[in-house]
Amino acid sequence: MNIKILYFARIKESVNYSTEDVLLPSSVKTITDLKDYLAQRGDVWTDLFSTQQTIRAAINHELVDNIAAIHDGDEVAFFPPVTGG
Amino acid sequence: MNIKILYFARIKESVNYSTEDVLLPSSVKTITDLKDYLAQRGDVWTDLFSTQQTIRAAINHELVDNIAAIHDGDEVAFFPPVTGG
Amino acid sequence: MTVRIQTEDFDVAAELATLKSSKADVGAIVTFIGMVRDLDDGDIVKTLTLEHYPGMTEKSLSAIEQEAKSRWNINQSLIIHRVGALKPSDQIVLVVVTSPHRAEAFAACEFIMDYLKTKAPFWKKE
Amino acid sequence: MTVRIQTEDFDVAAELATLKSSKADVGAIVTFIGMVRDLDDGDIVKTLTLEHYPGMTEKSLSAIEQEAKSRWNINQSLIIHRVGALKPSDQIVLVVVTSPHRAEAFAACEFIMDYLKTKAPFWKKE
Repeated sequence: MNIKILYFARIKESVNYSTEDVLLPSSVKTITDLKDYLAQRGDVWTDLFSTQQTIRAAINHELVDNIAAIHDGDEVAFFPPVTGG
Repeated sequence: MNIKILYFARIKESVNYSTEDVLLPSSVKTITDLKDYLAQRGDVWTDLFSTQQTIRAAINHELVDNIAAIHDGDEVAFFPPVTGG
Repeated sequence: MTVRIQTEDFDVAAELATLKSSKADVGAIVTFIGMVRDLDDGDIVKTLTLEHYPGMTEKSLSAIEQEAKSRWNINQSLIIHRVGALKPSDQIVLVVVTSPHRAEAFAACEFIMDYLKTKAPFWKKE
Repeated sequence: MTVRIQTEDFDVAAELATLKSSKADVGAIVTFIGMVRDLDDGDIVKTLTLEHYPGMTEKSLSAIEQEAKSRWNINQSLIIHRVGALKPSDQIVLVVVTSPHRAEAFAACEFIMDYLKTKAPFWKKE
């Protein structure tokens, strides 16, 4: 399936871009799967997505946890804990 | 002893004045004693001070309860529950 | 730590500007404005009169502020309470608390209002 | 029920005046103003940049307001959050809640701030 991925704050700065369109293999079904998939890119990706770093995820503008399912056409965002206010 | 008594809000309106200087008999030692003393004046005084109506008291600008002791020269105030804000 | 009792209205923006001009490390400002609710049963707009106990009022409000300052880390506080004739939707009371932290500003401001409502010698007469 | 995300500063007095002009039976207005704390370690005054997730930000803040409205009896609410470059003592966020009752106004305003701090997609970068 095709999804769009957005990165924010220090995650954006680490991977060095803010958005990408990705064609995912059918084995990627959840946020956890997607993190594992991105971690395989090596270097900063591995550091960010395979460790126990706190990375929050949203699907279509809703905060979700790691077991959330991803569907074709979704907008998935990864970001550190929020610090507004 | 000599004290000054102040009345506020609906108590002031019932007794029809706001302040008086009173020479108390030595038997009046506490707020309860003073209420009983004032109740003996009859009419509205009895209605106000001998019933279970909620009347708050202050001595020298501090809220006190019925067992508080009164001393010569004190300013004692009687008023209904407060309703500011 | 300021307390004012006055018949005239207050200007929230001016009061906030004065508080903000301090050099303290303020992260949070919580403001409470109390207003006269609509007492209207029909077409007649009622007014109310606020009476107080001069001398005791200032003393009790200062005690409230001191108590709040002893409980929470607050930079500044301001209490303005009006007395005299008021009509529906008039401002009655302003409480402002500034603090480095929001939870303390909220707690102190609400504490001051609760305390004021139960301890400060004001009486409304419709 | 209003949410605004903006780079420019906000005018608390003007926002309060707009809210007060409503005909609702408001007895209490609780206002929270969040400000940039002094990040200064020495002589250099630091600035910070606030980034957000356009689209999700507005949606999450509206959801926060809806949740507050479902829990408490509130007349109106307003959330303004700034993004972009900010310096110490700049205003960051404004939350205003009006209600017939003070306890509900306090609870709803603090709830919105707590929720915003933990759920709304803003990030500060020094």
